[in-house]
Amino acid sequence: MLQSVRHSDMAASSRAVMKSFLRRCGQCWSLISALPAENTVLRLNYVIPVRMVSVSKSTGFRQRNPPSGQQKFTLEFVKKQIEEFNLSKRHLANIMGEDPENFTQEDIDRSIVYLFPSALFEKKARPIMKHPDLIFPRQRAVQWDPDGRPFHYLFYTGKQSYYSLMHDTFAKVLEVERYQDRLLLKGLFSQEVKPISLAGGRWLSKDEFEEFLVETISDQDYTYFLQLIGRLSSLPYSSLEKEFILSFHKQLDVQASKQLGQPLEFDQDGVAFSSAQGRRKTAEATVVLRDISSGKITINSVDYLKYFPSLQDRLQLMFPLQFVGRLGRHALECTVTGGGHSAQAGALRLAIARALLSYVSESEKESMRQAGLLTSDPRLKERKKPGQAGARRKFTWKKR
Amino acid sequence: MMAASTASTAISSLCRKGCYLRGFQIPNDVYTRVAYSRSMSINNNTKRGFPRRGNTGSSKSVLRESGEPRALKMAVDQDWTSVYPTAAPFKSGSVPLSVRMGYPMKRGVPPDRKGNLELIKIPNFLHLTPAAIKKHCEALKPFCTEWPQALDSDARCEELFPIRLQTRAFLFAGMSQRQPQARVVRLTVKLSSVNLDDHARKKLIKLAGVRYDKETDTLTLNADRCPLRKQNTDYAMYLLTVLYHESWKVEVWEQEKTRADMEEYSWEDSLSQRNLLDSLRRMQWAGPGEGGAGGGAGDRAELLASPEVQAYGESISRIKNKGESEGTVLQYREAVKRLLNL
Amino acid sequence: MAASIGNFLKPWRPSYSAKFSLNLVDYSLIQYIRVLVTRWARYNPYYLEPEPRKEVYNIPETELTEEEKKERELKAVRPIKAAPPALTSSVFNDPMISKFINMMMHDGRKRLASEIMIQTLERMKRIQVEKYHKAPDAEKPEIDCNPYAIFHKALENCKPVVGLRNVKKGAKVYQVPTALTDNRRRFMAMKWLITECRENKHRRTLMYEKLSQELLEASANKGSVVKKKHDLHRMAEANRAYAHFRW
Amino acid sequence: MRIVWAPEKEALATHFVLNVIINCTTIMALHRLHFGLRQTVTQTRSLHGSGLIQQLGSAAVEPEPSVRPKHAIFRTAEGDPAQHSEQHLGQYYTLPPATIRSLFPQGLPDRFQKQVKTFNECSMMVREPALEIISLLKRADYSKPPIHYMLYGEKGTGKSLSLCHALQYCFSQGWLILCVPDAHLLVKNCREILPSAFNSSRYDQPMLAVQWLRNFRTTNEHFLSQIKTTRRYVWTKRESTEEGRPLKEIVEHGLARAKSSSDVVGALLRELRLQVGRPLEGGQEPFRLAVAVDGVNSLWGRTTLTKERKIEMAPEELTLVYNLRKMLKQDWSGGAIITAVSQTGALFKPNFAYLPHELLGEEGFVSLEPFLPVPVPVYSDKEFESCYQYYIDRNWLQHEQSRTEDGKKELIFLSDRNPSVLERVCASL
Repeated sequence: MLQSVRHSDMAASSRAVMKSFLRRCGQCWSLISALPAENTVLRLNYVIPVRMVSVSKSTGFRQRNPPSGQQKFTLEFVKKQIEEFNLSKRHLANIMGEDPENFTQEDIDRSIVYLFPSALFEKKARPIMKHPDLIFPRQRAVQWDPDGRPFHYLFYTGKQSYYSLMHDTFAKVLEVERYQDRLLLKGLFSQEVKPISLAGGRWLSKDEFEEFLVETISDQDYTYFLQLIGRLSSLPYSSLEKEFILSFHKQLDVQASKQLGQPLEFDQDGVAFSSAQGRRKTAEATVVLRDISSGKITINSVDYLKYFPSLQDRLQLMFPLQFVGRLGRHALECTVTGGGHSAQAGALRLAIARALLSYVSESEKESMRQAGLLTSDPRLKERKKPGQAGARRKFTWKKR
Repeated sequence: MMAASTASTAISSLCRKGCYLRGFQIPNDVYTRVAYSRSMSINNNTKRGFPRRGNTGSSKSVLRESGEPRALKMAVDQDWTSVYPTAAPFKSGSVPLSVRMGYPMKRGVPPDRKGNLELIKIPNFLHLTPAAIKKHCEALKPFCTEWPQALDSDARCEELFPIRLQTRAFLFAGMSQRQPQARVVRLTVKLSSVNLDDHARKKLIKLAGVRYDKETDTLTLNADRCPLRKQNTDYAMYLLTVLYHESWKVEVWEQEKTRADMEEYSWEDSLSQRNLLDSLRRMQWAGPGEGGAGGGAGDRAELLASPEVQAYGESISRIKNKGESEGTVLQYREAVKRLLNL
Repeated sequence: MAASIGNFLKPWRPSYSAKFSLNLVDYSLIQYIRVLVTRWARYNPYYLEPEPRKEVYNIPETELTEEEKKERELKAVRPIKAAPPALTSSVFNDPMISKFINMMMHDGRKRLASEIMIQTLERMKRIQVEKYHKAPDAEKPEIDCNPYAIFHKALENCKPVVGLRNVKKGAKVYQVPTALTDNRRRFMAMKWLITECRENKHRRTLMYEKLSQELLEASANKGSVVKKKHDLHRMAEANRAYAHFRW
Repeated sequence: MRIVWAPEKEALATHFVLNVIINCTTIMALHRLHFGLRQTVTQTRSLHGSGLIQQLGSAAVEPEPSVRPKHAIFRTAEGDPAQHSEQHLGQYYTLPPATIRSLFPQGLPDRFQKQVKTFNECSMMVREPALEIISLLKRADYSKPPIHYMLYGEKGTGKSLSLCHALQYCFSQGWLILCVPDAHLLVKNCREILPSAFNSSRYDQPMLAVQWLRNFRTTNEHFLSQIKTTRRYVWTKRESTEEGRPLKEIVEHGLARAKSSSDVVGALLRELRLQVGRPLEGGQEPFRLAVAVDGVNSLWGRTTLTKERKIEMAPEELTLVYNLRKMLKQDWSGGAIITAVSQTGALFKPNFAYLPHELLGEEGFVSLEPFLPVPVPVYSDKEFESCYQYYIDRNWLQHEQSRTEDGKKELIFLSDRNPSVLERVCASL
């Protein structure tokens, strides 16, 4: 009855490849990104009581002006596309003079970039060659029988999968509550039982949720769903429905593991150094951090005391070094361009913090991140708007 | 309706000449179809002729079915270089790749290669695959000569060919193959490799101005005035020649050169030297038993010859010529210390 | 297009659906976040505030309360905002002082404002240290020379306990005494200090001179700002009868 | 009026008179506030520089010496600069108030002056440049022309204070002190400029000259009566000074007649130049002369003063500058010239210029040659430590954290061991 478009053979190709390429054709990305890193099997436990895939329209005929919105493709058509893809993969390998048996998706991407160099800014608009499964979106099958009667009782709500999901969720809420009541009656209810911990994760975003339902829903509907699932998960015995809840919840990556410093380098004197860049507003900074205890700090080959007469800027410069307790242990050679004095100090701060990563331990890296030293400040001057005196300021009001 | 269709042939021919008829109200579909069919009949003398009239509203296509694309018949191990032997635009029929291009609208699919203009617009390297390059190289090999024995190192190359011309070639994924920057020619030459005497060298540096880099001793001439690279190259060489000959000339006004016009500060006969000698004499005169007289020419030479004074002069000219820095001032300090016996 | 995790870590690009693509562990936040979206917000709601103090990270896990543990866990997975330029881990960093500087600032001229603050502190210290050195030994311990202590004490002395709020009841506006939040109390004290120095100032006195004088007086529980506070208290006392209009 | 020692370091454009008024109001405000300080205040209002110092001095005498811990490593009891040697390096010594009163009647550098007032004592650090000059002065041969020592260093490294230290040595040796505390003031913001009566191509600055003469008289009281004039000076048609009169007379004349005060300065300098190193009348020993000019670079270059029709004045057109330049020529013997070049207060000089040649310019450099440049560096580690201890001892570092190791490290970073920056950073802690 239910079909998933996901093919297990896709799992064979490496996850990294898929990620990079899924970014391009974003339709399916959410589904795959939901997968935890260790297994590539689809994790959504809940299945929607709706038929998927294969549509009545023929694709052999092409309309002059295809209707905006989603195109429909038959199963046969997709199958044919897959065949064609497999063939053209061998062709491509032949063209590039490589072994067709071990020609991976990575090789394909590389070859396509080589053969069809496109300078388009929008990466999604550049030439691609992918497995059709990754290109053609998951879609919904016919929802009614030959007599024209719908399969599902919620068909006429217009959002059958959404409402059936809401029904199910609420049923689960009731079930858990009933279970709790039973325990209470028996006196077995224990206060120690905690609802499942959802810290460090997030619910499916609206787009992902729609992708999952294969329906478009309103913002309001999405909010209702979040409220309902939140209610379910906040019940003490919510662990009864752990699988169900977690299928709508995504664990975020631990940010700490992402802070990687460059490995230390050594110059001809055997002095360790590391270098890094940083930017803030329009200022760009480069820093070379040397491991010399009696080192000078120069910015654009000027002493930092001269370059930053303002105390606040010097404090900014000091921040990362002081934070990891390495004041006076390094020589810094900085170059910075653009921006004002404060932005330059900010850019330098970021660059120094990044360069310091090579010297500090993992836990220090994490505390540096939590101190906001490793985040590039994305704030910019707000643009002036037409019809206004400034970004927010309006012209003086004059009656006439 | 009928009137319109009878008049349509005449109108269509008019329209194709670019005339614009305002008075006539013609149903759009009729007009387009007529114009279309006419062009067909001109292009290929087929027996089909005009499509039946009055068959409005039918969706029957008049498009000729194109044949089977060539790509379908291609073998997987074919010789690709014979399919795309030279640079040619992308042809969907002869490229057996299921490549797609275009922005996927609203959860859509990027358009495939058939009739995809975007793929034709961008440049392609179908003719320059690694295999093809290898083949070209093989073919060219018999025609190559040996590398000259004398040019075994970079230094040797530089010595024998001191003039270096730099140009840039652009690979550009745009509508036009032309790149205005491609015509620019940069000529660099080390002044030490040009045959110049001291005067000529100084003059050439003055003439060249910012084009001469003191640090690397190179003269850089940028030529970008002419529309073609060849012309620019010629102009750069011409400039170098003119500069060379001009700097060898000695004009009359060059005799009027004064101290202030000097390229370099020289301590000899400068105000500073006179000051120093004055104060040294005063010192000697004041000092006990070092001979009171002084002021004679011999005395001057003697003073100047002493190593302290020499060092002092050197340190002064270092400050003036190399620019003042912590180091040069400290050297000056040492020189003064020695001079004054401190 | 579906949002990826990567998108949540990128700078915030407000869009129609973006305000709903939130990671809401606490779903009651939704209402709040809907109004939070401004046109130029650069951080999405995932970002947490940075914590520059070094010693916070050195506290061992065992000494933390339940909430702090939770916060620590949350911080490990959430992205963190970049520390603003006025924030450092310096041991001399004083949030109250920087707040005061920001309140004193006009037209974004922060350097000027912080210079005034520095001069104020310096002047207070000069006056006190001079007094200290001139005083006989017995009196010395009583003189407080620390300008920061003086500042904090002065601020504490200037904070009102109760405030007044206008309540409209039957076409009449009553001034109803209400309890104030800490934030509000701090705000009023700072505002009073600043306006007092700005407005009731001799033409040729500089801001820092007046401010240091005012702070020194306030720290001794004297001066016009403290008087202002007492006035407010008296008003509240007088309007005690209206206290029930609070609700 | 008084010459404030480089008030320009605080506010470049502060008008002279306005400056005094502000001082006055500040003092009034203070007066209202602290009754305990009333005594000081009432006397400071006299606005004579010497008065201010006097008061400070008298205040400083009272309490201190007994309290001071003897073992303090950052202090030395050795008050005589002649006895200072390597072992005193980085230590603070205390100047007696009487010396300050007579040696620096015009006041010390502004921030230092404030510090003296706050700490209720005048302590200076013994530093390398001053020590070097002192040791050279000790060894010098005074029968030869004077040696020119020029202090140079980056902003705020303590050139002026090193100059003061060296000057104090000369003073303690009984030299005649000819000190120009801030030469920059001569070439800018001068209120009264008159064409000279003596030479029509020059211009007089009567106010500055009177001011300088008064200070000079305070410093060299006893010399003035000993030295006699060598020729007759005619000031105006009616007034003149005969040959063989004590110098005091012409100084008094300059103070009384502001108009001819600039010429008096010229005459005074001439007399000193001629008589230095020669035995005085009455068989006394020849006196030694110390010429000290802070901000010597402003004697060359450009000025902001204008002649009629807004033509810029050259420095040599000013009588005072003209005479001072003569003094800096090494054509006399029996003394020393100690100068400092400084960017602070200088006109039309790039912000970070500090080396002699770039500050003096070509012309100035050539006319001062040969001089001995004496670099004034930032604090060394030892000096920093000593300064830090001194501040703590004087209760100057009040922030709890500033006394910790972390706080010290931060202070080192923020100030980069630059004395002036360190003082400013510490001021608010």
